[in-house]
Amino acid sequence: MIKMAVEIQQKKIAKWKIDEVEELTEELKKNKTVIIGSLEGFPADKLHEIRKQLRGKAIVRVTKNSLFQIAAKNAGIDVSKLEKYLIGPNIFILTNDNPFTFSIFFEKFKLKRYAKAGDIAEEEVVIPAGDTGFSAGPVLSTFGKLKIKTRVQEGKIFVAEDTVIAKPGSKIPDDAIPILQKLGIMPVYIKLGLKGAYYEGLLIPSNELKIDLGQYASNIAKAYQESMAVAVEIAYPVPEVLKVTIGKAYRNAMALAGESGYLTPETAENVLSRAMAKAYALASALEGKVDLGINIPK
Amino acid sequence: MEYIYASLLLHSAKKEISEDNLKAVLNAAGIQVDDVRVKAVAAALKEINIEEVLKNASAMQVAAVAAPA
Amino acid sequence: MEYIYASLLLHSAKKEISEDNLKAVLNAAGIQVDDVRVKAVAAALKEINIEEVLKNASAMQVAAVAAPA
Amino acid sequence: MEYIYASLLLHSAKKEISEDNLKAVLNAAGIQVDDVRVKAVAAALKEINIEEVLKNASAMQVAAVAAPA
Amino acid sequence: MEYIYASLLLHSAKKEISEDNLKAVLNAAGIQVDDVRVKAVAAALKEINIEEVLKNASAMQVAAVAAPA
Amino acid sequence: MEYIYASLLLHSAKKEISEDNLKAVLNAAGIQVDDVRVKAVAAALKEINIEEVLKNASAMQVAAVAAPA
Amino acid sequence: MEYIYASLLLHSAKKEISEDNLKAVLNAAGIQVDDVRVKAVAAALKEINIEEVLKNASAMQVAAVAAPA
Repeated sequence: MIKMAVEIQQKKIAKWKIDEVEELTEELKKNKTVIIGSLEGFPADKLHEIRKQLRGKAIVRVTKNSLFQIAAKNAGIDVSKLEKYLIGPNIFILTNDNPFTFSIFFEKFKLKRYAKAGDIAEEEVVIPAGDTGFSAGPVLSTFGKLKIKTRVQEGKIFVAEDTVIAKPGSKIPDDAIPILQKLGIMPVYIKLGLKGAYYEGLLIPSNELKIDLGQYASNIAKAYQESMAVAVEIAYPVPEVLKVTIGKAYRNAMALAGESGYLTPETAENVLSRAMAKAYALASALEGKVDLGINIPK
Repeated sequence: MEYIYASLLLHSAKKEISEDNLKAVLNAAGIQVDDVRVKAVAAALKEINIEEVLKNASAMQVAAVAAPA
Repeated sequence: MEYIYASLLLHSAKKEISEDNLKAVLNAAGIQVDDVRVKAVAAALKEINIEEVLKNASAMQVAAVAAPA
Repeated sequence: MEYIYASLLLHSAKKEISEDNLKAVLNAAGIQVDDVRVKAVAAALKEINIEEVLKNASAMQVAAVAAPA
Repeated sequence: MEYIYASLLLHSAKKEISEDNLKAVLNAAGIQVDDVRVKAVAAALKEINIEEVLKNASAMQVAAVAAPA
Repeated sequence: MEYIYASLLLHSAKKEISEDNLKAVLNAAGIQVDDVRVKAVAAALKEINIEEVLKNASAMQVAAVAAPA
Repeated sequence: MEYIYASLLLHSAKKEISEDNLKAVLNAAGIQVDDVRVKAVAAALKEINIEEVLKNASAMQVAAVAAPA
């Protein structure tokens, strides 16, 4: 049916579009996972970096949403689930691998670019001490506005000391943009924002696609510590556990000796210090009321 | 620690830490199960309040993590 | 934490923390497995050096216990 | 601290911390008793919930242990 | 500490900490039993709530661990 | 904790923590001994320097009490 | 703890912590004296340098009291 329709409209539709849809349809049939990322604000000249990094792992396609939609339909994908993502410039990543492997990859995949007006600093932006390459002139007043200490040496502007011009979360001053460019400082990260993934009929939205590796690591640590705590409690007979259990048993014994006033050379310090703790507590309670003729340590 | 991990898996799934359940989990992980050990762990865990122990362990952990080394 | 305990169980049994192995263990524990979650866990743990995390967790615990000063 | 030890002795023996009892104990330990002090101690302790103070001493020890360096 | 360990052993086995039981345990460990000490321990422990003491000791431990370095 | 208290009892009596000695002590405390567990505990303790562990535990306690300021 | 408070009382009064002195103090407090316990306490204290122990205990205590609990 679709093929017929395409043939009928052949005069209107460019051949490359038909080829592209056909190719994409085949690729979609061969791959279980489609990840859709937004190219909004993503510099076109950095796309090749993504292609390079994913070579052999996934197929990277930048195409019109309308063409993708047709190809997806042809490939038997439930497009209604994806429609909300098919707006604006998109990149489509096709793979048979675990979609989360790619969301982790893109979380780590960071490129840098020059600052543009209105950019917010993600980390401290520093103008380093030294030669700026600028000739002394009107630009000096820009340095002044940014509160960067300078001196002029052999007609060139030198920065006196490393100067932070934007803290994380604050706007990078517009005045600083040409200076940063001249110094070759790219303070802004480019990240590919993932909109969602489609995997065998399941839709994984971006918030679920995002993996917090730190959280996983800390959950593993927590699970391990919980396991140790339980193991110690039941004296699970492996050395690493029994070490802790023995310490606990010993402290239990000392506490018992101390509270019962069971005096032996071994327990004397513990027993007497507990008794003294109580005596001092009582003496403290009497302080200011009775002159005991003693000094209560403070 | 496999037996402990298996026990806590069952605990967090709100399943009984019985010998049979432990064996099923350990087998699924491809572990050659030692009957006596399963018995011992199941019996020992019956005597403690796991929830309590986990609460203490977690209090400990938060503090430790928060400690500025 | 079920998925984490299941992962530690597989790790300590020296089995791969793959989707299939996770599913087998979780199923054996009577847990209704969430396909997407299993995928997420398997992908995330591939990126984590579990042995290292356990070593640190253990050091931290020892330090915490030993270190009240 | 003699007066305090004597008071704690009476308290732990569940005896009244009266002037007479304090004097008897202190005398038995061969201590020259200061009448005014005995009076003052006995009077002051009447106003204090000793059990509470001692419990706090234990709590204090726990707190001390828990106090960040 | 032998007498205390023996007492805790009896306590955790839910047996009475009587002179006879203490003697039996200490003898089994090959310890020459000192009657005076056995009597003293048994008498001293009768006066305290062991469960309470152990609970506090464990709370203190958690607190100690929780104290950031 | 019975097996551990029994082990510490043997240790403080300077007796070997062997399966037989553990059994004797546990039996004397009226505890039904689990052969496999005794074996496991004895084996695990062979790998531990108990003296060292006790020294640390004791140092920790002093440190804990002394530490706050 | 009566026996301990009585001992500390005698010590702070610079009297010998002998069985007789302990008995006298405990009797004065109206306490039914247990000969065996008196013997045990007096014997234990003979074996230790009480001045030294109290100094350590006190240092510990000072630290604890000084703690910003």
